[in-house]
Amino acid sequence: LSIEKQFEGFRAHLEDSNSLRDRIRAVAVEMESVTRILYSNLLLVHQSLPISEVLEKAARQIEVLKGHYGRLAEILLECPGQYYRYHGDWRSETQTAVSLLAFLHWLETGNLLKHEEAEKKLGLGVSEFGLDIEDYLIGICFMSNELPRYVVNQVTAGDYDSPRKVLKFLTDLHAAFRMLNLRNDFLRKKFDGMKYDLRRVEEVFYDVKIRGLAPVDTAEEHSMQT
Amino acid sequence: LSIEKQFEGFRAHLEDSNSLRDRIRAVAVEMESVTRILYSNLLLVHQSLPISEVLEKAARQIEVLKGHYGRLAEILLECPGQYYRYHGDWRSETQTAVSLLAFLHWLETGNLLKHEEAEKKLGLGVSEFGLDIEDYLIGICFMSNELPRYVVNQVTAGDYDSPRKVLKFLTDLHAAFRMLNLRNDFLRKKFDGMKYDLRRVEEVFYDVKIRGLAPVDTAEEHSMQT
Amino acid sequence: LSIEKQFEGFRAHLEDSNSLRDRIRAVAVEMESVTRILYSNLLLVHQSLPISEVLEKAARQIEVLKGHYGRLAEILLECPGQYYRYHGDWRSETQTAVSLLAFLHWLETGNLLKHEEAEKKLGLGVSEFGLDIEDYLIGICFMSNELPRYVVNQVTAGDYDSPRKVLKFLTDLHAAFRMLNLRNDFLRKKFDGMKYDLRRVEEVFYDVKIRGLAPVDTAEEHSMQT
Amino acid sequence: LSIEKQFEGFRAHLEDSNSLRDRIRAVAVEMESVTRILYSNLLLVHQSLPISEVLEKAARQIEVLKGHYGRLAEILLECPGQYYRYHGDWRSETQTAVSLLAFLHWLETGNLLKHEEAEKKLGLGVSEFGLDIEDYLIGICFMSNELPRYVVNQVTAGDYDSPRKVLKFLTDLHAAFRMLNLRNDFLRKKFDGMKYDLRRVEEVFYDVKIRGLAPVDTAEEHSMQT
Amino acid sequence: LSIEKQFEGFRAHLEDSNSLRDRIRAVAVEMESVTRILYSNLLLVHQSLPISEVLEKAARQIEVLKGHYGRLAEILLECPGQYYRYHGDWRSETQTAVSLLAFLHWLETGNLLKHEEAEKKLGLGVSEFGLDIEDYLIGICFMSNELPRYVVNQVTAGDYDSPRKVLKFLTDLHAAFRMLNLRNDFLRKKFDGMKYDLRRVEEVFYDVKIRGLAPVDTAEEHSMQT
Amino acid sequence: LSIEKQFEGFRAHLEDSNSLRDRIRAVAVEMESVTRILYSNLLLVHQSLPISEVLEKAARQIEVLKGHYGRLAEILLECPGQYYRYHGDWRSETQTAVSLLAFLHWLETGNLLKHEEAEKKLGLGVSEFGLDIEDYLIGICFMSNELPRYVVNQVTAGDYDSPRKVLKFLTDLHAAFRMLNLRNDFLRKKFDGMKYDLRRVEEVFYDVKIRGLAPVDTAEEHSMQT
Amino acid sequence: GSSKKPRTLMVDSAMQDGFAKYAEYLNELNDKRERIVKASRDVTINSKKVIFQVHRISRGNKEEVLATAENDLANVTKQYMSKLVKELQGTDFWKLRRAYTFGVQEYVEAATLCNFCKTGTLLNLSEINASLLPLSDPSMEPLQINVLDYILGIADLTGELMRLAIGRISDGEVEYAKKICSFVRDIYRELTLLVPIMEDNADMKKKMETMLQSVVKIENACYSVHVRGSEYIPLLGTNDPDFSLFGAADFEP
Amino acid sequence: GSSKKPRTLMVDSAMQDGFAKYAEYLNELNDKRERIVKASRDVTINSKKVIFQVHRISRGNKEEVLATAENDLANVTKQYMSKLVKELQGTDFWKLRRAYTFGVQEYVEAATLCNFCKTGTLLNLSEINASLLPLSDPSMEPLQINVLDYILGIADLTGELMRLAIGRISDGEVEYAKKICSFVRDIYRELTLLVPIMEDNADMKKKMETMLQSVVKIENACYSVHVRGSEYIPLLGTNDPDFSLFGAADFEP
Ligand SMILES: [Mn+2]
Ligand SMILES: [Mn+2]
Repeated sequence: LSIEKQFEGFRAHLEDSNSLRDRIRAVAVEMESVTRILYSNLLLVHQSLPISEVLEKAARQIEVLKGHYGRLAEILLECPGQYYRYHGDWRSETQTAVSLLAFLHWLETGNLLKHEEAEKKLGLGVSEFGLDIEDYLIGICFMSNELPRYVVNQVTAGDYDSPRKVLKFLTDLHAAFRMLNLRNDFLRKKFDGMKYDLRRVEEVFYDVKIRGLAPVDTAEEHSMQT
Repeated sequence: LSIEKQFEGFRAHLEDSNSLRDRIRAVAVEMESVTRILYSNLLLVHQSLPISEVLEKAARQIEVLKGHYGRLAEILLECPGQYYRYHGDWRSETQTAVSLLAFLHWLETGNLLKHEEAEKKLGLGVSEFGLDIEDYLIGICFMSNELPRYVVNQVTAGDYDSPRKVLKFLTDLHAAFRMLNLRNDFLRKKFDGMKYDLRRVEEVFYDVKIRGLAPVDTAEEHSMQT
Repeated sequence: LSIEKQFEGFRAHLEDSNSLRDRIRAVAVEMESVTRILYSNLLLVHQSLPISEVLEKAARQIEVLKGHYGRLAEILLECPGQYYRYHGDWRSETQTAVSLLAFLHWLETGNLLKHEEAEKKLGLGVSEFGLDIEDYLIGICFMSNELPRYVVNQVTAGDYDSPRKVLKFLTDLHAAFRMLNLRNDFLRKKFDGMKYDLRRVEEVFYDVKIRGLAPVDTAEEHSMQT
Repeated sequence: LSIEKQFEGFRAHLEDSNSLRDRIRAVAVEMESVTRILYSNLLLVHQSLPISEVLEKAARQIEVLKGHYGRLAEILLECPGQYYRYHGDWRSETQTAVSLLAFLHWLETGNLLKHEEAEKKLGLGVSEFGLDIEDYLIGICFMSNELPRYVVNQVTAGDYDSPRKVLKFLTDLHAAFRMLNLRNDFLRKKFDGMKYDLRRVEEVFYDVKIRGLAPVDTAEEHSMQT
Repeated sequence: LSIEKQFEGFRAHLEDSNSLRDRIRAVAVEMESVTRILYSNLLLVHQSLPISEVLEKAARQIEVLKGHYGRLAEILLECPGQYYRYHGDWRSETQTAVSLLAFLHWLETGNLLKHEEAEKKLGLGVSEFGLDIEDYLIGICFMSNELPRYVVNQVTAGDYDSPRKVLKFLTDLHAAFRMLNLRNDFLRKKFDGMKYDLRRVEEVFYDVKIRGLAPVDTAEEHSMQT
Repeated sequence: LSIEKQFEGFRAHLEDSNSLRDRIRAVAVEMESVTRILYSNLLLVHQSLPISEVLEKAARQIEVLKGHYGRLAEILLECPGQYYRYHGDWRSETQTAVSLLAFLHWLETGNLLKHEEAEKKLGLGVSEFGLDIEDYLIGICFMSNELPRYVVNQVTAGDYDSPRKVLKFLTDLHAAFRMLNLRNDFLRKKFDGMKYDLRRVEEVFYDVKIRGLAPVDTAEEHSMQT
Repeated sequence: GSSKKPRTLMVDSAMQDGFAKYAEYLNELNDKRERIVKASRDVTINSKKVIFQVHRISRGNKEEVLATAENDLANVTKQYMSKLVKELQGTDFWKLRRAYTFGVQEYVEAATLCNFCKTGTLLNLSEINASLLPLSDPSMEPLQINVLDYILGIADLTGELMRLAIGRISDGEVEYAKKICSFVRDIYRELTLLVPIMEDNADMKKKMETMLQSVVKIENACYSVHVRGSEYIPLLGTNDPDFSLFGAADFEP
Repeated sequence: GSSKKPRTLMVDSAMQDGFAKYAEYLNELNDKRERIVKASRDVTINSKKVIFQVHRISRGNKEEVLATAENDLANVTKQYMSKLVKELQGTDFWKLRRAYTFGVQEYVEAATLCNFCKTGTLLNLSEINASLLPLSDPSMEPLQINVLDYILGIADLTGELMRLAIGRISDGEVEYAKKICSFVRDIYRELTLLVPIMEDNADMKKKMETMLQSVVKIENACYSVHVRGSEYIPLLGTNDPDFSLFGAADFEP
C-alpha cells in the first residue's frame, strides 16, 4: 500500500514535469516569432528608414517580448531552482533578442547595451531568473555581425561619417572581448568571427577616407546621433 | 572605460564558473570511488556473509558518501538555482548510490527504501538540493537487477525461503512501477529489464517449490528477516 | 489465415503503387535532364551572351519540360487524391524549373514571375495537379542565389547599372518574403540564405557607387526595364 | 574430413589473395608518398616560385611515380580479370596524381591535360591496365579546387592578368563537364563543387576589373596562352 | 573544341557503363526479392513445419534464383574483365542466398553445403563468373547465426536430440574456419560472431542434458547423422 | 632554412622509428598467429580432450611464442627508454597470450598464474622489457571469460564437481581484483565484465546443487586439485 | 551630412499582392498543420497510456484491466482521433501525413493490442477504418488510415506483445505466451515480404530488426519454461506440467 | 532454516599476496598519472592565457604586451612545466604521454607564438628542450619534449598565427601579415611531408585541414588589402600604399 502511494506521487510528478516543459517550449516558440518580427523591423535600417521610425516600430515588439519573458518567469516560479534544467529551451531565442536590443540601443545612443540594461529591457533580473552572462556575450557577438552590412548601406546612401563611428565602437568592443580568457567553445568561435566584422568596417572606412569623403575631424567632437 | 569594467566582471564570472565545475567534478569522482567500495562490501552478501556484518561494513561507507553529498551541497550553495546546470555531473553516481542503499535497506527491513528515506540517508532534501525522482527510480531498477543473483546464491547456500520473499517484494515493486506512464526514455528501458529479473526469481522459486524444498506456508506469516 | 489474406491485399496495393512510382520517376529523370540543359543555356548569361539569344534557346527547352509535366499529369490521374504521396519524386526538379523560369522572366521583363504565370508556363493548374506554392517559393529562393553571381559578371562586363536594378528587385523580393509566416523548414532555411545574396548585391552596388561608376541618380526615377 | 580438405583449399586461396593485396598496397603507399612530395613542390607556385623551377622539380618525381605504376602493372598481370577487385587500393592515389599532373600541365601549356596524355605520363594504357575515366575526371575536379587559391596569390603578387586566363580555362572546363550525364555519386559531388571555384575566380576577376587593375582590354582579343 | 570532343567520348563511356550497371542492379533487386521469399519459407522451420514441406517450397524458389544468376552471367559476358567492378552490386544477395541454401542443405542431409555444390545450385562456375570464395564463407557464417534459434525452437517443440546434432556440426564448422588465416575484415568479424552461436548451442545442450532430457548416451557412441 | 633543417631532422627521426615499428609489427603478426594456434589447441578442452594431451600440445606452441618475445626484446634494445612508444603494437597479443597461459596453468595446478610466472614463461623480465602489469591483469580477465563456457561443457560431459572448483577460483579471483583501485579504463571495463562470468558459474553451480548432482560436501574440505 | 533615400519607397505592389496571397495560403496551411500535430501528439500520449494500461494485466484482473483499456481507447478515438478526422480530407491524407503519422501508428498499436488481448486475432485495417467512419462529417471524404501507417503500427505492436508474453509467463500463462509467440512469428514472416516494397522503408527496416529480437526473446522465454517444466513431468508423474506453480498467483492465498 | 557456509572463508592467500603487490603498483602509477594530468591541465590553461595575452597586441603596445606575455610564459615554465619535469623520467616519457601531451602541445604553441612575435622565427624543439633542462633534478634523466608533441603544437600555432595576421592587417601592419603568411606556408609545406610518417596521425590529419584553411584565410586577407591598396597607388600618386590609413591607429589622435 505504502509503495503504491509513493508511486502515485511519482506518477503525478512525472506528468507535471512533462507538461511544464511543454509550456516552456510553447513560450519559446512565441519568443522566436517575436524576435523574427523585431529583426524584420530592424532590417529597415539598411534601407535608410529614419532611425526614429525604426526604434518606434521596435518598441512595440520589445513590449511583446518582455511579456513572454514575464510568462516564462511565472512558469519558472512553479519550479524554483530548475532554471538551468530548462535553460536550453529558450537559450538561442535569448541570444537573438540580446543582439537585436543591443543594435537598437547602439542606434539610439551610440553605446553598448550593458548586461543590466539588457536584463531590464527584458524584464529579467528581478527574481532568480536573470540573463545568463554567456547568452549576453553571444548576443553581442551576433550584433557585431550586422555592423559591416549597416556601414556599407549607410555609405551607399551617402552617410560618410558612419564608418568612423562604427569603427570606433567595434574597436572598443573587440578590445573589451580580448580581456576575456575564453575556452574553446561556442562563444570563442563567435568572438573569432568579430575580427572579420572589424576588418570589413575598416575597409569601408579606408575607402571613404582615401577618397576624401569622410567629414573633417572636427565632426568627431560632436554628437554620435544621425 | 565603462565597457572595460563590465568585461572585467565577466572575466571573473567566467573563471569562477569554470572552477566551480572543476570542484563539482572532483567530488563526483570521489563519490564514484565510495560507491565502488560500498558495492564491493555489498557483494559479500552473495558469499553468504551474515547480513549484520555486511550492513556494518556498509554503514561506514555510507557515512563517507553522505560527507561527499554534504560537500556537494556546500558548493551548490555558492550558486543558488544552478543545481540542474551541473546535475549531469553526479547523476549516474547518485543512481548507483540509491541502488546500493535500497538493497541494504531491503536486506535489513524487507521493505522498499522510500524516496524520503533515501534523501535522508544521503543527507539531502534539507536545502534546495534534493534527490531527483527519476534518479531515485533508476536506482531502484538497478537494485532489482541484483536480486536474481542474490536468490540463486541464497538457495545454493541452503536458504530455501529467500525465493519466496524476493518474489513477493519484486512482484509488488513491479506492480508499482506499472502504475507509471513512462516515456520512451532511459527509465522505461531500465524498467523493461525488471521483467527479466522477476522471471528469473520465479524460476528459482519454482525450482525450490517443485522439489519440496520451500518451507511450509506458515513461514509466510512470520518475519521477513533472515 | 486472416493475417495472410490481409497482407496479400497490402502486397498488391504496394506493388501497384511501386509501379506507378517507377513510371513517375522515369519522367522525373527526364525532367532533371531538361532542367540541366536549360540551366546550361541560362549560364551563358554570365558570359554576357545577349539576353535575347539566351531566351530563345531556353524557349525550346521549356516546351520539352512542359511536355514532361503533361505526361506526369496523365499518370497522376490514375491515383486521384494521392498527388502528395509521390510529390517528393519530382519536387526538387520542379523547384529548379521554377527558379530557371523565374530568372528568365526577370531577364525579360524585370518582374517577378508570379505563381499563376509559373503554373501556366509548366502547363499546370488545369487538373487537380497544380504547382505547389511552397515549391514555387523555394524555386524563387534558388533564383535569388544566382543574382549575386549575375551582378558580379555584369559589372565585370561593364554594365554598371545592373547592381542598382538587381538590388531594387532583391530588396523588394526580400521584403515580400518577410510577409510570410515561415515554419522551421526547408523554405525557411532557403529564405534565410537570401539575406546573403542581398548583402552581396549591396556590396557590389557599394563598389560601383563609391567609385562613381553607377549611372547618375536621375536614372532611378525612370523605368526598371533593361 | 571432407570439410577439412575444402577449407585447406580456401586457406591457400585466401593466403594468395592476401599476399597479392599486400604487395599492391605496398606500391600504393609509395605512390602516396611520391604524390605528397609532388604536391609539396607544387605548393611553391603559391609563393611565386618561377614556374620553370616548379616544373623542373616536379619532373623528377613524375618519373618515380611512373616507375611505381610500372610495378603495379606487373603485379596485376598475375591476376588477369581482377583489376577492379583491387582498384580501390590505388584509386585515390591515382586521382591525386592526375590532379597534380593536370595542374602542372596547365601551368606549362595553359591547356587541359587530356586523358591519353595523363595515361602516357603515368606509363599506363599499354596493357589492360589503363587510367579509369572516372578517376581521371575526379582528378580534374581536384585540380579545379586549387585554382581559386592560385589566382588569389597571383594577384597579390601583382599578376593582374591571371584571373582572366584562369576564368577562361575554368569556364570552358565547367561547360565541358556539364555535357556529361553524371549519376548521384562521388564524381557528381566533386563536379558540383567546381561551381564554387568558378564563382570565386569570377569574384577575383571582378575585384581587379572594377579597380582598373586588369590589363587593357585589347589583350582579350588576342591569344589566351601564357 | 578538342576538350569538347574528349568529353563527348567520356559521355558515351559513362552512359554505357551506367546502363550496364542499371541492368545489373535490376537483376540484383529481383534476386533480393527471391531470397526474401526463400527466407520467409525457411522461417517455417521454427514453427515445426515438417522439413520435407519446407524443402519442397524452397525448391521452386531456388529454380527462380538460378534463372537470375543466368541472366547476370549473360550481362557480365558483355564486359569481360569487369566482374569485380560490379561485384558489390550483387554480393550481399549472394551471401544471403548461400546462407539459405546451406541451411536447407543441412536440414536435408546434416552436412555442410560445399562450395562447388553451392555453385552448382546457383548455376555458376561454368564461365568466368563463379561464386567468390569469401562470399561463400560469409554466407556460411550467416547460416551459423540461425542455428541457435533453430535449436531453441526444436527443444521447445520436444526434439531433445537436436542440440547434440547441431553442436556437433557447429563444432566441426568452427574448427574448420579456425584453419583459415583471416584478415581483419568483414569475414573475420562474422567468423568471430560464430563463437557466440557455438556458445549458445552449448548452453542449450547443457540445459537438456542436466535435466536428463537428452536421449540416452548410447546414441552418442553410434553415428552422428540424422 | 632553419625550419627546413629542423624538419629534415624530424623526418630522419620519424623514418627510423617507422622502420623499427615495421619490424616490431612483423613479430606481432607472428605472435598473433601462434596465439591463434594455441587457442585452437586449448579449445579442445571444451570437447573433453584429456587435460594432459591439451597441455602437451600447448607446450610446443609456448616455446615458439617465447622465441618471438626474444626477437622483440632484441629489437627493443635498439631504442632504450622507448619501450612504451611501441607497446601498443604487441599489447593485445600479449594479453591474449597471458590469458591462454593462465588457463593452461589453472588446468594444470588449479592455481592462478602469477605475474612473475607469466614473465618467466614468456622469457621476459630479464632486461628492461618486462610484462606490463596491466597487460597481465587484462589477460587474467580474458581468462575468466572462458570459464563459464568451460564449466557448462564439463557438466554436459558429466563432471559435476567442476562448477564448485571454478566458482571457488573465480570468487577468490574476483575478490582479489576488488583490492585494486582501477581507473575508468579498459582494465576496469574488463573487470566489470568478470561479474557476469561469476554470475554464470554461480548459476551452473546452482543447477547441479539443486539437482543433487554435486558431490557430497565433504569434498570441499579436501584438495582443489583435479 | 546624410543624403539618404529610403530604398523601400517604391515598393513593387504586384509583388506584394502575390505574396499577400501566398501568405494567406501558408498561414492557413501552417495553422492546420499545427492543429493536426497537436491532435496527433494527444493521440500518441493517450494511446501510450492505453498500452500501459494493458500491461497492468495480471492473472486475476484480466477482464477488469481490459475493460478499462478498451474504455480508454474508445475515449482516445472519440476525443482525439475525431479531431484528426475533422481536420483531414482529400489530398491532406498524403500531404500532411508527416504531421499525424506518429499519432496514427501509436493508435494502431494500441487498438490492435487491445483487440489481440481480447480476441487473440489481428484487428484488420479495414475494421479500424470502419470504426473511424462515424467520426467524420458525412459530406466530407473520410479519413482512412493508410497501409503504411498501419504496418508501421503493427511493427511496434510486436514489441508490446513481447513485453506481454514475458509478463504472461511470469503469471504462469504459458499457453497464452505460446499463442503470442506464434502470432508474432506470423506477423514477422508476412512483413519480411512487405518491407522491401514499402516506400521510405528505412524506419521499417530498423523496426524489423527490433521485431526479430522480440521474436527471439519470446522464443527464449517459452523455451526456458518448457525445459524447466519438462524436467518435472517425470518428477510429478503427470504429463501436464503444472505451470500454475509459476508466478505470484500461487504463493498468496 | 539456513545452512550457509560463507564461500570466502578459505581465501587463496597466495593470490591475495600477488594482488597486494599489483595494487601497490597500480596505486603508485595512478597517483603519478593523476598528478601529471593535473600539472598538464595547469600548463594548458595558463599557456592558453599566454596566447590570449599575445592577441592583445595592438600597434602601439607591442613591446609592453609581449613583455607581459613572455613573463607569463616564464611563469608557466617555472611554476607548472617544472611540476611535469619533476614527475617524469625515463620510460614515463612514452608510457604516460597521453597524460601530459595536451599540456605540452599547448605549451609549445604558446612558446613558439611568443618567440615568433619577438623574432619572426620558429623556436626550435632543441631550444625549448634546452630551456627545460634547468628545471630538472640533475641526477635524473631530464624531460625532453618529443618530436610528435612539438609538431602537434606547431600545427595549432598556425591557427593562432592566422588570428594574429587578421588582427595585424586591421592595425595596418600589412608587411607583418605577409611575413606571417609566408611563415605559415613554409610550415604547412614541411608538415605535408611529415604527416604521413607520423605515428597515430589521425589527429594530425585533421589539423592539416584546419591549417590549410588558416593559410587560405591569411592569403585572402593579404589579397584583399593588396587589391584595395593597389587601386589607390595611382590615386595617391605614390608607389607605397599608405596602409597606415587602415585601422584604429589613424582616427584617434
Ligand atoms: Mn510501443
Ligand atoms: Mn590554440
